[in-house]
Amino acid sequence: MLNEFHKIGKELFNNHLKQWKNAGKKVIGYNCGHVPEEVIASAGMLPYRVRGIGADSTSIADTYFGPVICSYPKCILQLAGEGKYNFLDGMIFSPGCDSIRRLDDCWRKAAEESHGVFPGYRFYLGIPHKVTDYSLEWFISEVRRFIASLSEHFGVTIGDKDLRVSIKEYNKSRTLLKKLDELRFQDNVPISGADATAVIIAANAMPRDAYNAALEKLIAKLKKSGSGLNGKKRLILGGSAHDDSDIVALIESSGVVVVGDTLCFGSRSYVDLIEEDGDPVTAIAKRYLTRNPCPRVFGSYKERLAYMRERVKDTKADAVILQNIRFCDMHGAENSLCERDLEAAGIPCLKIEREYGPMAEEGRIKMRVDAFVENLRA
Amino acid sequence: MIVAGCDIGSLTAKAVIMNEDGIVSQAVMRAGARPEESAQKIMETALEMAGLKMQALAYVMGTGYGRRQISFVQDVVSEIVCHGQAMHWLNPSIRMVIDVGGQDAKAIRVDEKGGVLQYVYNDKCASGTGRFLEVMAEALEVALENLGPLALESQDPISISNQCAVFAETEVVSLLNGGKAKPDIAGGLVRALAHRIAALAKSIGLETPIAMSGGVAKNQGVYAALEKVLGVQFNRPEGDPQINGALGAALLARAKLQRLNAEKG
Amino acid sequence: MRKEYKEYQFDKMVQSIVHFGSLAKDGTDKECFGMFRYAPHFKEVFGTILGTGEPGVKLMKMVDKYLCDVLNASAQGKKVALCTFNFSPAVLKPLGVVPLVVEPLTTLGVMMWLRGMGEYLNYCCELGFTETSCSAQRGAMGAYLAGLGVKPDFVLCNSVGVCDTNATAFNFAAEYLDLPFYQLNALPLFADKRTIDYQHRDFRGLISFVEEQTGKKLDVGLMREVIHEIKKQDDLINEIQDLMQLKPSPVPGTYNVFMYSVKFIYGGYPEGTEVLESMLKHAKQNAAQGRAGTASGKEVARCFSVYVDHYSAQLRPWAWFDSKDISHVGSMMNGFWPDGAPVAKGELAEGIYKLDATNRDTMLDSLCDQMSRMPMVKQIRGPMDDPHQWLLETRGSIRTFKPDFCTYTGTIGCRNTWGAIKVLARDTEKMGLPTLILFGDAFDQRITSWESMRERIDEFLSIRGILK
Amino acid sequence: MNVAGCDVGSLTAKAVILADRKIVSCSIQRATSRPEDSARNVMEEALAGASLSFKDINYTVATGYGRERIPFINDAVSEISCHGRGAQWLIPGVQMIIDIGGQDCKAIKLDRDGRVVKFATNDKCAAGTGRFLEVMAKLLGISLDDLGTLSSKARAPLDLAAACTIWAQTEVIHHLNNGMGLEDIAAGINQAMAKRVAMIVNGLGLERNVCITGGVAKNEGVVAYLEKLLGVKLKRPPKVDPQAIGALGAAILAHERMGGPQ
Ligand SMILES: Nc1ncnc2c1ncn2[C@@H]1O[C@H](COP(=O)(O)OP(=O)(O)O)[C@@H](O)[C@H]1O
Ligand SMILES: Nc1ncnc2c1ncn2[C@@H]1O[C@H](COP(=O)(O)OP(=O)(O)O)[C@@H](O)[C@H]1O
Ligand code: SF4
Ligand code: SF4
Ligand code: SF4
Repeated sequence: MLNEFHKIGKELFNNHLKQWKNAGKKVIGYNCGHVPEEVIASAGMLPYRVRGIGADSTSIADTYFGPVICSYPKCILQLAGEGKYNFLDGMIFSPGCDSIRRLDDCWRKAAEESHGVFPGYRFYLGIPHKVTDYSLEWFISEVRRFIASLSEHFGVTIGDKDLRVSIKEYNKSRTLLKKLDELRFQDNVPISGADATAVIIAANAMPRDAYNAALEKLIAKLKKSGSGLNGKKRLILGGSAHDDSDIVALIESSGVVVVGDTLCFGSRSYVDLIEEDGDPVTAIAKRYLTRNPCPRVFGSYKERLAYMRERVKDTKADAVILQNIRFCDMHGAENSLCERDLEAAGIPCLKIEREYGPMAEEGRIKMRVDAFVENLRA
Repeated sequence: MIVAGCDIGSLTAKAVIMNEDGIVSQAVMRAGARPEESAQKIMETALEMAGLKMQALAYVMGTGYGRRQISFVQDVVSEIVCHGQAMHWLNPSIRMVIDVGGQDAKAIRVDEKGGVLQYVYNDKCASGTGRFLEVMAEALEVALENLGPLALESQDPISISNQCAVFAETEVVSLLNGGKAKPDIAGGLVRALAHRIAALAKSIGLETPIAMSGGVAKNQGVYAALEKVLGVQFNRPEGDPQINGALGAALLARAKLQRLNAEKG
Repeated sequence: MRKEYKEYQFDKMVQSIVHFGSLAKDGTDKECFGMFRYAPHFKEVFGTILGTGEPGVKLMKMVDKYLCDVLNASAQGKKVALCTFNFSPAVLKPLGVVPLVVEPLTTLGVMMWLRGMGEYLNYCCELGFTETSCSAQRGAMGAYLAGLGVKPDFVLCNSVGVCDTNATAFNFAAEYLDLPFYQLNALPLFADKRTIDYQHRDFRGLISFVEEQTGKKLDVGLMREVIHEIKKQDDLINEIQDLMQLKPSPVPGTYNVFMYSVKFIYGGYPEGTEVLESMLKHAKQNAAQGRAGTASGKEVARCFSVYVDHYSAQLRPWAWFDSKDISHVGSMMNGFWPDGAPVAKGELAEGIYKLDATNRDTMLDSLCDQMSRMPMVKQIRGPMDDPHQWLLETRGSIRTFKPDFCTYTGTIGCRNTWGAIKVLARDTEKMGLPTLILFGDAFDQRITSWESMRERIDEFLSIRGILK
Repeated sequence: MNVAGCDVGSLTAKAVILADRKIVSCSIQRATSRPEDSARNVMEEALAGASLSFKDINYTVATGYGRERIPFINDAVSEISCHGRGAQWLIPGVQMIIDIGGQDCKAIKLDRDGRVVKFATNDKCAAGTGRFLEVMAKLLGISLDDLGTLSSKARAPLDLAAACTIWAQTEVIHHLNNGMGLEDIAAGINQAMAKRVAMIVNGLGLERNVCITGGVAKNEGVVAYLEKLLGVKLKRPPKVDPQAIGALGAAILAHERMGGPQ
């Protein structure tokens, strides 16, 4: 069962997507955790967060991106350029950070020059960098603009009722993932961090009903299983975009268990539910703008620190690994602040800079984690 | 009329002596830290091979990184221009030249006269250069000459993710430690290099017929990988591709001298 | 940071050097250039700036005055705001606040000091900045994080939404120094109504924030004065940019730097206007004689920088272009977008702001519109081919100023432009403009020295047939 | 009781043999591509130096990059812990270790018992490593030893970015080709290295009692400049080669595992 989740996370065009497409339905890609999946889902299409797994070079990406760009969007562009994202019917971009927002410019240019293709539909969704009453107002109108554009292009209608249905569905996933979290909070953790990562990542690439069903089954099974990873040091992960269960496995190979995270691919995507009553667009906008503590929202470091500390407390973590992808200044600088404050509170931290997933240098990461873990035990 | 081209690169020094009919002699050697000394030495070697003295040279054109330090040249010119000229002389149909030397890689688009239309260097923080292969050959404990043939043996090249020569070396060492086969690592290295060069070529628009010059053009593994990545056949003009810079300089020297002579009388 | 560095107040040191430079021309030329012998490190910068005559002297005096304002602020009971370079200082005057603008201070440091800003840059990394973050911010910021300068009272940021690494630096500084922080947020869209409303409200938020910090109200009378002054300055800049379109361009290349220096530190203050007036006067004289703005009066080619210019290396790039008779016809740092700006034609016509001094509200809106059209804030906020964005503005500038080639320099932190420059360069090349991407760092000489940059430019100019 | 510590680094392999807490042999070799071979070779040399053989060794601890692949060992410990242990043994009361090896540079903070409190490594870029110096020395056509000594003669050291070997290399070639003196370039290289290391050290928080280990500790130029930058005198470990501190620490751990007296 866990294998199934791992497989989904490692294959771009997985069986679920193939079936979905064979049924004549559409898949819409998006580039950032601030893009509301519910809107896409309510149009009867499958939201799919693009990733860079499996890229084994960045030669196409380097033709368009400059040299000092995060390897995460580079890997995505590489795959796109190789035609691996040809199954997408649309692509939603948002200015998550400077590296990822230029994926839009570069991908379109690459497609123009015949590297891979660009999906037939594109929408650029603005997202304010601050949380105020007027920024929420703006974002609500932006989500409405998105809905209008999607409806117009694909000739569908997205009513409040449709939105409410998908809010419920996605909230259900969130609730289930929170249940999974609770299992990971236990002293006797029934699931490794690598497996949990695979489960969480699969949410980005599966139809909701199938995912919810599989997740329910898994949770039931985990609840029953008596075995667990007792007595290991418990770690949580924070920092840059991270969607690679292999790296978690690498960390765990040093004899620890990863019990949680504060990542956008991870807990940040499910800890807050969307309000189910009231105007659905407002509810969606509220959740995505105000309830996603990402360093791109400047001036709110203290909230993120609070979230991190809460996670540490809930998961009973012994230590925190703060990682950032090279050239990711936002997470890089913030990890330093976070390290300062967590250590002052007596929580050991390891800060590492690395490349994105397939580009990561495993030996170097392992060496650092090993030494860090030896000290935790000492 | 005897002229010469002298190319002081980052790793090697090259000289070519020409007369009206073609190449009289050519030489390649490892460059020392002092460009002026390397220049002197390589020129003397080439002259000796041709049985000539420095005085016999009517015009010498310098090129390469160290061109400004050569004492005996009449003029200097960028190696980009030289590669265009040399390739035109070798095969006038060529429209794109990929020059991969020790320190940098360039893609050059040329017109029907060998004139440069557009060119691009490798990005700074990247290792699409010959130096990268040298460091890696050392890590693999194989001779530089054998790296290419070794790579060609590979059935399943390993992906080498690190672009930094120094870190890639660690990676290679750990791959070896992990018991991976040398040909597959070599294949991976060569492919990594090919990918970087391909990016370069594409960034100014791939053109054919295409050819390679510079020392790395001696590595058959790179050719094979590049052809695969770019999906085109490379033209392989005869002769040593490493001397193309010097050859181009010599051709330009010859042209310059002819022009000067024509002006005089 | 080394001990020696910790013994000096950074800003005081910069000020005293600038002060010395600004006095140099008070004597005769002979005395002035004779004096340079005793200041070998500053010779080139001062030579280049003062070599432009009266405008250069005025600029030096202006910078000196500005630095004194900063140093004396607290003695005069004024609050100091740590600001991003693209934060128009105009609004701070009626609020009684002195802007401490990081980037120009870094620029002064890298221009004047033999060793550039290396120690300060590294200090930021010691505190936790990534080594690949913007060097323009890491520079002077290092000094302030180390407490080697005046103490800012709060932080104002105008780069949110346009440059992450910049905003991150200010966010970090606010957190690290425990200072109140206000950010103006640029959204990816530019001209639609709800975005303009958003910006207007965001701007009013700024006013209340500053009022709260200072305990004083915005002075509407002063605001009116500032608006009139901006108008005056804008007219001057428009006229200078009009002249820049002439072939040959009668405007010396260094004037580009002068122009945005004025805008960044004294936009809306009479101190800046004086410099612009002097520049216009001189450019007009050149134009009347049909001379180019270069020292020789000749122009063989025109260069446009699609992003920032190159500051490190003691202003040598400008001197070098000048010596080659190449006119520098601007960079993106000169896109200010006042009403009547020569670039604002055709598809770019709507990009301008208007100044309306009718009442408090119209004035606030005017200042806000000006703020959201500061260089970079306007052009880099959205996809490059969106209306009013980078590609279109570059195209407009090329049409207006008719360069023969383009160059790109950024910092290793400019992900916003490094992410798209190769794409942009393809388009400018398609327009027939040779475009050179320089792998250097405008504020950190150590990345690529000016000498190797120069070699690349030289090679480019000859191979691409720009200089025959 | 005889114990051994074996450190197989990226560039060199080191072995130290202790007999009843005394160093009886120490050996350093260039590493081969197979860590098991490097380990065996260096151990054999060290054993020969002490006129011992493998069976005389009661316990072996391995460390370094290749540690897990060495067959004849009893335990493997990370090099950071080993360096801590080794340095503390040689210099009691040492609070911080700066170790600059071939592929890595680390700053390690110790508590009074020689336990690692915190460490920082150079994970960003190759430019803070011994390999950087080797590449540069090769480029200049001088030996590693000369690189260290030449720099004291510099008059106007080149200012190099401490950020990258590849970038720095281009710069060095450029300046060589423009006739800059070798000593100024050498000094520039050493300084770039020292600056980078200082950044890592300061980031972690400098201590008073600091010791320097690893192969680069043998480069006087780097050490002198680093002392200047940090404003402290760096202690060199007495008795053994600074390159072998990791192996020494491993041997001490082996001794402790055998229940030997502290
Ligand atoms: N016999 C060979 N086989 C394979 N590669 C070679 C051979 N000789 C040289 N090379 C490659 O060529 C590079 C040097 O290229 P060259 O064009 O001479 O450099 P430069 O002009 O910069 O000095 C070396 O780094 C090496 O990778
Ligand atoms: N005699 C020497 N003088 C100066 N530097 C040296 C000397 N010997 C070794 N080094 C430096 O030490 C580095 C190797 O350090 P070492 O600690 O053995 O690395 P590792 O543990 O990673 O194998 C080399 O890269 C070199 O720069
Ligand atoms: S990891 Fe950082 S730089 Fe990379 S896409 Fe995410 S936020 Fe941007
Ligand atoms: S755009 Fe570039 S130079 Fe400007 S603040 Fe951002 S990183 Fe710095
Ligand atoms: S290529 Fe250069 S910048 Fe990149 S990691 Fe290597 S040494 Fe550093």
